[in-house]
Amino acid sequence: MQVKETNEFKPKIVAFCCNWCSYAGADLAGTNRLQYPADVKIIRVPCSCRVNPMFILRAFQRGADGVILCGCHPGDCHYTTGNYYTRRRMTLLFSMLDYLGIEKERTRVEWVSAAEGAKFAATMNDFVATVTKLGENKRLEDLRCKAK
Amino acid sequence: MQSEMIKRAKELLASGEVARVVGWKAGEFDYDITPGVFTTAEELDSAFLYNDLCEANLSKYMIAQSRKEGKTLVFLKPCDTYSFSQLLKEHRILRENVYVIGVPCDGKVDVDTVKATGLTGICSMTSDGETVTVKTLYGDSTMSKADAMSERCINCKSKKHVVYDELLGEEGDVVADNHRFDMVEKIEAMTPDERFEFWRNELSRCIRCNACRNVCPACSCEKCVFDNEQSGAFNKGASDSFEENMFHIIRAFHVAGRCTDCGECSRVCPQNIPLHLLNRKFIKDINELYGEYQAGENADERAPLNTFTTEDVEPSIVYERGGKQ
Amino acid sequence: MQKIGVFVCHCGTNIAATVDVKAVAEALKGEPGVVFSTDYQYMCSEAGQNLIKNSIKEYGLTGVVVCSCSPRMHEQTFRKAAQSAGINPYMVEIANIREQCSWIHKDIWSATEKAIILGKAAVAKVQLNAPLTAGESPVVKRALVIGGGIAGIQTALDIAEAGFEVDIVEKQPTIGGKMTQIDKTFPTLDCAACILTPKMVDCAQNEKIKIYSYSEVADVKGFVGNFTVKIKKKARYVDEDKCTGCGICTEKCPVKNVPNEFNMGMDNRRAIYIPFAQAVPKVATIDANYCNMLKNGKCGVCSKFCTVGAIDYKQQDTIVEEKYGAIVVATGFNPIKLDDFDEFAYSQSKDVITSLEFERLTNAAGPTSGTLLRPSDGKHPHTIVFVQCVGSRDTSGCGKTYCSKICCMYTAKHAMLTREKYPDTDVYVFYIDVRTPGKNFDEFYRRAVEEYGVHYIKGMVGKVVPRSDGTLMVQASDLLSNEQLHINADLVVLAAAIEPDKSARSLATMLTASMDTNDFFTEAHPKLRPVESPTAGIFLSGVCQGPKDIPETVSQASAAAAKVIGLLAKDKLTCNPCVAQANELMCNGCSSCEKVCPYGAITYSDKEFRMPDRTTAIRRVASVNEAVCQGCGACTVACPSGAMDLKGFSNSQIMAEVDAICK
Amino acid sequence: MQKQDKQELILRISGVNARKCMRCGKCSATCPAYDEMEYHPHQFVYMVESGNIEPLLSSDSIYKCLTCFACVERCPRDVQPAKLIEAVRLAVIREQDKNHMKKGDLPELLDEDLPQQAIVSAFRKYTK
Repeated sequence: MQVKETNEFKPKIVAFCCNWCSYAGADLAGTNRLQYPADVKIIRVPCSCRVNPMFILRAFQRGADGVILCGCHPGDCHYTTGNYYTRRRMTLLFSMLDYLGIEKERTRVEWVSAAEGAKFAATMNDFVATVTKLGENKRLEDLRCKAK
Repeated sequence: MQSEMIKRAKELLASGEVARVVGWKAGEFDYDITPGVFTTAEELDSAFLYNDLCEANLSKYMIAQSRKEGKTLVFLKPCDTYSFSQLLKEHRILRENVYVIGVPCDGKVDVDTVKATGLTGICSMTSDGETVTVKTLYGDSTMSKADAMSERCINCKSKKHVVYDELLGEEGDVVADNHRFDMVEKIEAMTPDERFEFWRNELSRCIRCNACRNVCPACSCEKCVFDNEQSGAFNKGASDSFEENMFHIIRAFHVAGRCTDCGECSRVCPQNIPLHLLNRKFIKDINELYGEYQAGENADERAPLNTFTTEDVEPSIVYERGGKQ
Repeated sequence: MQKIGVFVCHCGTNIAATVDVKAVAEALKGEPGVVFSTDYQYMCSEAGQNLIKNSIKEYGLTGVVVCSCSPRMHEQTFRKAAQSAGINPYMVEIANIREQCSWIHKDIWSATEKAIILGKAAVAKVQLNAPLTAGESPVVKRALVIGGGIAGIQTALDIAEAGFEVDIVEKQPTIGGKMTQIDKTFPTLDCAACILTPKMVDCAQNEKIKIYSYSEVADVKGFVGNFTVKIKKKARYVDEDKCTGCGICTEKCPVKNVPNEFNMGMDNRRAIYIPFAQAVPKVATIDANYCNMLKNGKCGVCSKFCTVGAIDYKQQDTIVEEKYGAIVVATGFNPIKLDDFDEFAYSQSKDVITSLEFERLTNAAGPTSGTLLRPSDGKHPHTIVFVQCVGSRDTSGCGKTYCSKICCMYTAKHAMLTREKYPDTDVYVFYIDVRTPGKNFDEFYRRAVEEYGVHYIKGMVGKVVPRSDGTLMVQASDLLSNEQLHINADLVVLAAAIEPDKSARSLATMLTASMDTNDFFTEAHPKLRPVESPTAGIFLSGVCQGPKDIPETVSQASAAAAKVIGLLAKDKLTCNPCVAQANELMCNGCSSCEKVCPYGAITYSDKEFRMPDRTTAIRRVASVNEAVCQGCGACTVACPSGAMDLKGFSNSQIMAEVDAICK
Repeated sequence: MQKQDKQELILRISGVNARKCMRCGKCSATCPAYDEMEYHPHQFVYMVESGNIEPLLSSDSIYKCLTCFACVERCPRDVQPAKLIEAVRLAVIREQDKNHMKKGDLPELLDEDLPQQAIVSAFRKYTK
């Protein structure tokens, strides 16, 4: 396959999506052919509360420029309470990253229901734009993992 | 106080009520006081110490000691009882095997604080409760005790014991108006670049000696994720800036809502990294976002990360607040 | 090392048009563990599945990656195929290169690159997959139907017919729902009560059906096959078993000014009341908001007259706990409030009414005994204007964005019946579109126009102004003749949009069933699983899922019943094997996991362990009840030592995916 | 200017998406100036949408609109016909390259019986 040479910065975005709402929302965005950049790669998890802060740090270590977590709207969790824990955990984690001087805009939590395909696409477009503006992740990088 | 403690310890040993005593004894240097286990009256007489230099939090030792044959007597300062109580809440200590004697504390003298005043070649330190006398190779000097205390004691959060079987000395109160979050606020007020610079400067000194982890009462996992090759976070020594950050972020996150702010992590750090400022950030956020919470204070209250309310703030609050841009 | 086969689907041109599928198959050949990689037109077809099965046998594959549509579509299909070829179904992973790749990207190069990365992530995950065996859980052979309207009634009757116990929970004092208020039904014009009340009686008499009237669902716990539901029976201050429904109490009750909700508040009832003559159960209920005895302890008339001693002023709300295998939601609808539509003067004039109020005005059991009279002065109206789409298809924020579906037909019915009974009336219907898909529906509408002379006018009413002479000035536009009309009407009937019952939102939260932005319950699949909620064991019946007329509601009710019967016919259900698992060697016994588990699936026990120094120690360790665990993973993050992990979505599997994506 | 350009100009000035119109006619039904108009609000929307702009530009209808915004208020699809009419008016004025009203014209127009709002509205309308 021909490799296209581009100089523009293409961010690497990892999106953790809960199986019941947000992953279905992402599928709906697909069904409705709503475009968002190919930089976003989705990892399916049963619930947003499955996402360990270690996964997020790992993503940054391995070269991600932004990590977004999508779950059911609070109150609508398939497992009743999972996203409430997510909300607390991620609030504290993001606050800590910010405290360490790491750009807080690189991490985000968004609630996307199975019916919100349009919101999913809009969220991803916005997040990619934000991260692209920030540029490459330098503050939480592991140089050994950078393919150069 | 020291003689009173030795007397009670001897009585309890003699009556067979306890099989051993956990307290403090002199380490390599006489200002370097270390935890010790005593099983006889003679050992107590010859080595047991309690003075203004006994900084160590003994609660964590009870995880192992409480599983031994017979009861263990432990002396706990007010702030240590918070750690002890938190460990009880997490079922880590078998309460029935521990006899807790609460001892008073009006702040401990810290050798690193003394060194920071410029003194070098320190041979010994003594305190009479008011004044600290420091003998150095270059002569003696004195300073007020307040100047020799570490930040955690100056901003003491409580002089009240939350758990004990008996108390020696007078019971104190929770110190409501302490200033322990001042430094956190100062860092929060920095620009992201300054904060990054600040923490890089601190964390880049980490040599991953694991002293913070080993001393921390909340870090009592049977197997730490950083020692577990299967965990995905396995890492024996940081080989670059990421791993330095990773270890301390994850450690702080794992103890968030469980850390009682005893400050042992910063005390033992050979590189003098202010690790307690990471824990205090979580404590401050928890207090501000989810209501005042002091780990270890209340046995029935749920840890803030193990509970929620439907009206909790959204993570986006992080974007809305914070210091200068 | 696994031996992994990669199968890249073209999905016709759905994938192949934007993703170079051959390049994807080729690129994945080089991944560790991949021993076979190919592409095919339709992987989900029989031929495609055979390709997978044959390759498993031929290459001795231990793991399979299918790059295709969403796992929500065909994960089961490919798992079954793998299983029939002799490997564990959980050794299959799907890379979603359709919904999350080919359909959203236009550029072939970047779509292909992304598809390769998604494929690599799936390969990396399969490397770490382990065979999983599903446990089993028993099925409670009893169903709960929430809502006792025509949808709930039909569902309950069908389930009972199949021999299963079924309970109906209805918040009103009687079952029957909105259909009891309707006079006649389109397009056949048979009387609603005549076809509904026998079904209500059937429910009451069926020994498999238990009706909890004047009750609400207070709490739902558990999972498919094994729900525990708390039902709150609201105090009706009448002993249901003793009350004979004779009605003497309602005749004697001195409080006569309670707005009668059955007649849309157009007449009054007493404080103790039976909603209507054919109510089921036919039992009186005291309205605590109006009863003098309950409010200030002065009265007790009903108790004096009751011959069977059924009145009990001390009755309290009670909570009943029941176990169910399946739950059907049939919570129905209400017309929207018209507060945001001042232009139609609904709140200013009594003679501007909703269609449901019109139903009561024409019903023999209604406030006017079926004679069409103006609510304001009781006179016969000579000019009636019907306005369609009031609050429907409204994106301005005042109403609902959807089409309420039933209004075109009932308005045609109202117009036709009015002209038939009162040929001297002029009837105008203002419409935007007349939507009549349905058997004999368009014929019905055309009859209203052609045989009954109803004036259908394409256009909308702009405003209704009450005038001093008691008439209503209706200003509207006729788009076909291109003129603005001013009609003096005696009665204006608004076809208000319908919305899901307000109770549905909190119920959805209890059931963990998802809803759309309009508060309609979402179905598991819009075409293929229209009567199931995505939450296993929860089924949907009637308007709670979307606007429907009666025939559609009844069809869906029976369909939901069929699904419930299929579930209850099973003795055991296969559990999800992707559950949490505690590594006892690493467990601290700290109870963090237990505290965050929404199912109470985690318990602790003291166990003896051999320590490295050959001593033994007793430690408190967690264990997971696999039948109860639903696999959310909340515990895995609460656990600081990483002792708690989730099968099928393990820490190492997710991190392998992260690594593959970020590489 | 090409026909299509005019359409785009009007849509751009007004910020209206004419395609949202579902042809219910509620705008015309609610319009107080309906009888004065050659082209009624719903026709405006349809004509702009279909690019049939010329007749609008030369019609008196655009000056009959009172800018009372009843149509905007009532429209169930949030199409905002009044803004379209305003935009057509603007297009005419831009084409003529002159204002219908100047500041200096105002004093002699002041009249005790005339509500100030009307003058302000007219001034706003005819000076753009």
